[in-house]
Amino acid sequence: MQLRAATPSGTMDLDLRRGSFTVTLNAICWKCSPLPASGFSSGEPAKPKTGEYWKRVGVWYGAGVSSMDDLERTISGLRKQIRQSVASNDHATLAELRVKLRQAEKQWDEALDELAPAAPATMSLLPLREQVHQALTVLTVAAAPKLIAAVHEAFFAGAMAGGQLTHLRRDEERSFRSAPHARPYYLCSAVTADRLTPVRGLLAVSTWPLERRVIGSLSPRVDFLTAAIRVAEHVLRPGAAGPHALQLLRRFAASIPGAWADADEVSPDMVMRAARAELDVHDHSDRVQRRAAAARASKQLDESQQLFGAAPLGVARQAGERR
Amino acid sequence: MSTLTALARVQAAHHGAAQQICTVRHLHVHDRPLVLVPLTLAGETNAPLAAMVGDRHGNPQVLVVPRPRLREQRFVFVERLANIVLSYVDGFTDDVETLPAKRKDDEPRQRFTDAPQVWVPNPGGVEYLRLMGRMTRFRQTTGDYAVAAGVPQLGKWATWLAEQAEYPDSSVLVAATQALTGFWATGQSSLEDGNLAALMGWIAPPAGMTAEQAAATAEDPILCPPAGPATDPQFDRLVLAPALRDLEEAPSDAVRVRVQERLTLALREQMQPTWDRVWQAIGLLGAQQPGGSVEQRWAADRDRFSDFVAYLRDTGHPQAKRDSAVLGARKLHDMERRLANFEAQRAFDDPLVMGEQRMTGEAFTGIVTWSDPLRTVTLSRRVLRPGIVVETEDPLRLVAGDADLRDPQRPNQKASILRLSESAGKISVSLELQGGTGSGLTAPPGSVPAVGERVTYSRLQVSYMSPGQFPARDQTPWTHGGPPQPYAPATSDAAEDWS
Amino acid sequence: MTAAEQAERAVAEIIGTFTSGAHRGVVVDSPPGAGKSTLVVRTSTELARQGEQICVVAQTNSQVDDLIIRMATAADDLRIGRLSAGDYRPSDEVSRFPFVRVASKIDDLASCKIIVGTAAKWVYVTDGQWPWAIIDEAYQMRSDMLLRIASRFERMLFVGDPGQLDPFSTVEESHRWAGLAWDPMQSAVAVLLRNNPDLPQLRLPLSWRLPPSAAPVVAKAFYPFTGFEAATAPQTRGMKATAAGLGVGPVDDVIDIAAETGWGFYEMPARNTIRTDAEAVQATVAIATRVLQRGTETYCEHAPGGRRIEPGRIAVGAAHRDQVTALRQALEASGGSGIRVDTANRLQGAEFDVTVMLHPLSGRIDATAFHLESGRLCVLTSRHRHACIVVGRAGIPDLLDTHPSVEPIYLDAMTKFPDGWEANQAMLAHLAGHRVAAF
Amino acid sequence: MENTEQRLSRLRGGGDPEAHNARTIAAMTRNPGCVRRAIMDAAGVDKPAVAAAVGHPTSIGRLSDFAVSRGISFETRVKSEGCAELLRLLREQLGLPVPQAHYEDLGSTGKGETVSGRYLRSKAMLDTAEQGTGTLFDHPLLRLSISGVWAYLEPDLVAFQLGEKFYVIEIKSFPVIDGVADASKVAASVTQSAVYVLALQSLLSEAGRDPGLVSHEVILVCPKDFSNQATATLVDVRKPLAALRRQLSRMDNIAALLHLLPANVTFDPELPAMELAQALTQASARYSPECLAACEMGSFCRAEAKGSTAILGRTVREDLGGVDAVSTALELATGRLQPTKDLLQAAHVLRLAQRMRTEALAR
Repeated sequence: MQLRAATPSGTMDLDLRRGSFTVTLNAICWKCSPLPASGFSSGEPAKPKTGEYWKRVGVWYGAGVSSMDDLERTISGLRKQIRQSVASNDHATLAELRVKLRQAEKQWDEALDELAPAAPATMSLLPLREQVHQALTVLTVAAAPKLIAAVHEAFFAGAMAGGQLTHLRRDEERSFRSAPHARPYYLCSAVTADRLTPVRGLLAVSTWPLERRVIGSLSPRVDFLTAAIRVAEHVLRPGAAGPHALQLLRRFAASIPGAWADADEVSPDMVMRAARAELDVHDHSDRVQRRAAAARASKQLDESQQLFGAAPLGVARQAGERR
Repeated sequence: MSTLTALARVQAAHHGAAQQICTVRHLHVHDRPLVLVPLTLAGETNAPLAAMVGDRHGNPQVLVVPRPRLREQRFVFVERLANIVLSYVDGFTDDVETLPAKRKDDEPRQRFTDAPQVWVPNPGGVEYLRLMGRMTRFRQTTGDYAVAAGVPQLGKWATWLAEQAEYPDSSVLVAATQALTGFWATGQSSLEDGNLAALMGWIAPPAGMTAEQAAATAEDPILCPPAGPATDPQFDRLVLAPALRDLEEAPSDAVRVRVQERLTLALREQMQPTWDRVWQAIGLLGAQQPGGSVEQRWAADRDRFSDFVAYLRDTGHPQAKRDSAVLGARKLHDMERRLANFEAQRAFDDPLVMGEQRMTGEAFTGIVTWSDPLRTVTLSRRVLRPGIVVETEDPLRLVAGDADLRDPQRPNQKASILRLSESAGKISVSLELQGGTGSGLTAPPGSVPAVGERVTYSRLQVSYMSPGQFPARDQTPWTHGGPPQPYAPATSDAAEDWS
Repeated sequence: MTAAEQAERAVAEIIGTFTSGAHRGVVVDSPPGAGKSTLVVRTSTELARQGEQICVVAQTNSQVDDLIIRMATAADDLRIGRLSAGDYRPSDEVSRFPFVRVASKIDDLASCKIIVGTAAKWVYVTDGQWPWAIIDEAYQMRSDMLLRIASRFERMLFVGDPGQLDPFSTVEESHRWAGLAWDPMQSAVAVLLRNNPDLPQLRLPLSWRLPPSAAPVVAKAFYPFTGFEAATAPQTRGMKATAAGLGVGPVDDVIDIAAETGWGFYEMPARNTIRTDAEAVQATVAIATRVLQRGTETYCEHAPGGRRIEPGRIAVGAAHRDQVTALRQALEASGGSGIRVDTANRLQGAEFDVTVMLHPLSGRIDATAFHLESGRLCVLTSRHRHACIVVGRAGIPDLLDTHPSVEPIYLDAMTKFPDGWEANQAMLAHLAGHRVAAF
Repeated sequence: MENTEQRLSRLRGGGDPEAHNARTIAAMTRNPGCVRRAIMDAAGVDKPAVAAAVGHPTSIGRLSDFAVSRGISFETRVKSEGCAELLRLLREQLGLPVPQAHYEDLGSTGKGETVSGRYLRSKAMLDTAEQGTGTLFDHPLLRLSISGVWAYLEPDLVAFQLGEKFYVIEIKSFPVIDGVADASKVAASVTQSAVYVLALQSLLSEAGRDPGLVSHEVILVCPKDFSNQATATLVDVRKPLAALRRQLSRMDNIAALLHLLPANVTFDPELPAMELAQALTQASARYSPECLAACEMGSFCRAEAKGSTAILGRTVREDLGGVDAVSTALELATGRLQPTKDLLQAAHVLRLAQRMRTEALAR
């Protein structure tokens, strides 16, 4: 979609399909102060090419345009002042300006919301925890939010915002503590083999054997290789080899020796073979370490700790002191 | 750096105004240059954010990448930049002049009567073009990763331009800060001279400001946005990041348009002062008298431009990522010879540059006090070797026996020092001259410096630039890794990430 | 094993490795005065006597002449060819040998067993291949030069001193090729070894030039990884002034210390000066001429009974050309003609009995990479058979200490060790023990 | 009698010293001859606050948020999935054997863990790491003695054991394009790596092991070309390491420098501006324009050095024969000032330069 709009200082070409635009300036009119946001006003000779689009623009500009202009000017001015205060290390003014800026931005957002139609959601309809469970069930090993999201995107409908996963584990822990075993599964932690504390940034499933959730020094690698095999297996299923899935597989293949000749298309069989070959090297030592740690954990930890990890030493002591 | 330039800096600091370090300008200044002021997105590798570009001060094109993290949008930007740059460059391929052949059996040569000249604000702009070239010249216009035809073409030109900028005698790609510091010394350090606004503050302070005030103002990123390609981190945080976020989250095209306009204005504010300063620099330098050899060097630039246009028409392979052994050696050979000639030409054109040679005693200026144009010596036969005596006050460090000295007024005449004698702070240098006097035993009038004439002798000379003997690429010896693989277009290059 | 036997064994091994033909290239590291030229002459004459034709590539015309004279003296039964530019006139010394043939075209030298020429001249030989070549002063040769001539030869023996100055380019600030295995600005040997790391790299273990007082000092500062030793015993070398000093001047004192210990450091009061520091120039010249005036005698393995130092056996060295000119002018004015004065670059490969050197950092505010280059100081402090006297202003250690040492780093670039900074420190630490303070 | 530590504390106006990190320690090697800087760094003075207080606020080290987030995301990528990408690089480029794929996270386990506790844990882990049982160690806590006080370093680095050797891995987000990276950025990161190498050596020697086990080569991991893929390069850090050792040993002699300061001087940022500026001048600075990019006090020192040739750059002063005031240089050049004996030669050169400039510009 291409548009041309006249502005006081020249013309502006819009190419909305490609998301780019060019501004041609007739004369130099640079000022330090923000120029008034302008264009598309009724008298200017704009030549819309798509009627429908132009209607929306017209509505938008007809409605809140003056207040939005004011807001933008305010925001722009505030930002400039903030930069000045930052430059001169004026912390008092800075804090004050930041509050004002946040307010103005909020108003601007609100004004936008009024103007704009709500964005249609293309997210999965399943609750987040179920999506995570789906992905982890594919992988069969503890995984980081990014990987979980990638797996979900590869094999299930819709994208998943990895950032939302950070609170998930805490919610699950709270839920388990208030009513243990009320749910068929919980999303829980992986625990470190040496101190049985939760591993940062990894999610696991409560129904897995403890041994699988204990992370020793070789486990990250072993789990990575296992995950690669599972992903490859999954890609082989009919209809599963979509672009996201192949991309995910390539990511795995790139880091496994012999899994991928760079020039060729990635082959799930080759990935599996290569991953298994490396897995054979590590598997025994890893299993020994995990087993020992799991045995220790089942002796030393209560049920909830087995799922969500022991508190770090220092924290436990502090908690004890408080009591 | 030399004592002459150091003194100029001292004078500039004292008087609060930039001082000339050249009497003439040694750079060719085009009457229709293309100015490019690029901005990039911090944290990414040469990710274009915006650019102001055009061949008229009053008519810049403002290109903005509204979502600079998206690869497609970057290529759209490149395509637009390519349209502007390529049509500018193409504008110089219409008029051709024919020159006699260099060697007997060759065809007469043709070259374009003019060539492009691109100005960027600073060396960062040169690096921007180099990386832009690297990023785009291997792209393919067909296949899975097809890009617009202009993209790889711009890549080759950007690469060519950036490479020319490595040679000090070339004027096809000019960094404004370097062009200015080549002519003026300021009262600040060369590090601070890297800031175009500060530098211009010393050369042409805005009305009502002293040079020092202007230079101080220039360090305030709000009053003087950086000349790029990197943007001010505070601008990133307070203007750019919110705008990009708004674009990302814009619920409709209408909102997007609005935010884009806001973003464009903000970016234009960041580029406009630099745009103006580059044009101002072009004006200031263009107003200076050019040195005698500028035209000749520009002709060499036109030669190279013509050659490159021909190359693009013939094979047009993208330039290699790094030089092969043979290419590297050839380029070093060229660089050294061109540098030597450039230094000699500058000194011959400009008494201040020659002054640097005189300061070190490698050259001297004086008045001819005695001249014998008919002096002969007998080698295998009697030959004409005119003699002169030059009296100088310069701190001469040349000694008797030093030969192959030249006076810029008679470049084909070699002089050697026979004797030196000193009296009353002045040195009398007896010189024997050879060449430039015809073949007979009488020197034509004017071919030998006359008594009272002012002459300058130095070791500098402008010599014929031989291309040098190098092995062919496929004959690269084992000592240097053997012959390299010949170029073949690779999908991996065309598909290369740009993130 | 005597020193001579040790050296002989090393030479035999080198010649054996090279002539075995098993390697396309053999590198020989030769510390200062370790018999590099002798090795070149022996290898070429031995091969020539076996009926082989051998090419020798040197870097300068005087190096070529020097080699030809040595070869012609060692082997008057061999035809030697000198490949030269059209306008080359053989020096009197070269003209003495009727069997040395001078020509500018390689075809005219076809009958010669040994063909010697500068690298710059070999470049113009564009056809043909010769079975054997010796590349002399290979560390001084730039790799682009090697690129241009390497195809002419089947096997090459690279001989040179790794501690000396790197080859030079006028476009030093260009880093276009940094990190490339064939960086044209690097030395021929650096590029050769980078591309062919498995080539044999041998070395000559003994210095015949440097006295026992100097060899360990120079070896530690500039050759920390390989090292070398003096071939002579301490009692073999000695130096004394026949006329006693006046006993009052620091100039005499520093000469006495140098005569006794092999080293002297004439330290002038701290001051920032211009490069051609007149006082330092005067002091340097005064010391050099005073050595002559006092009728200094040296004795060594060649002259156990002692001999008078002639002006030609003394060298005065400095870092910059303008310093050299100032020194030359001052020397002429004080009757020191005949003494060689030159920059470190030009003193490479030369040998003297006594050297007097103006320290590259004397009087400076700042140490640049040029002044810190370890090869520069190495050349200046390793030219002497008996004694080296360094002249400098106080404050150099402080200058080094406050010098910001972090310079840009290019990935995969060929870095040279030892670091100039460390080498300078090591040398200064040694000189501190031989210090005489000027007034 | 006040000891050095007490004096340093009083210098910074009480309170905790500014925490050192590899960047600030590396920065100390930039202008080693500057007394002002040496004292302020040793005392851990809040230099940005002082600079702002005396009217020269600074933006050194301030990065764009875009750059910061890109740096974090690249590092996360390289380290994700048990450092899968890193293992690939190390296997490809250094021949790391496949069985060596261990990963230990030595990062903080929570609020309760003290730094010294973490240090001990890192030490124990690295000490017992025998060949084959440890490969990658993430977030180890190291420490270095800075003028007698422990500075704890929380590097985002991986210590890597290959064969007998430990390597420091530095992950940076500037690109390596066709094998070439920005040389000044490489130098800066490599100097930081040298800090870690030094700290790792000191950890090993504290554990009674040979500090020589730490390689003098560090592994620099950067984005390859224009992509997010990583590439690894070995860089020799012997030179920066030597420089750093030297600077740290100088810092140990800080007591000697402190004696140069009057006893009542402090650099407390809370002092009135005039008083603070006055105090600063008591410690002599060695300004050069390079300071502007390396030291928070740079702008202040430049203003202070106004009128001196130092502000024109180091080489300029050298070319002026060491004359240190702009006015002196000019008066010597024009002959208005009769040179003292030690400036005789410089004056001669300056007069010559003046003559040549006048002559050339008049024509």
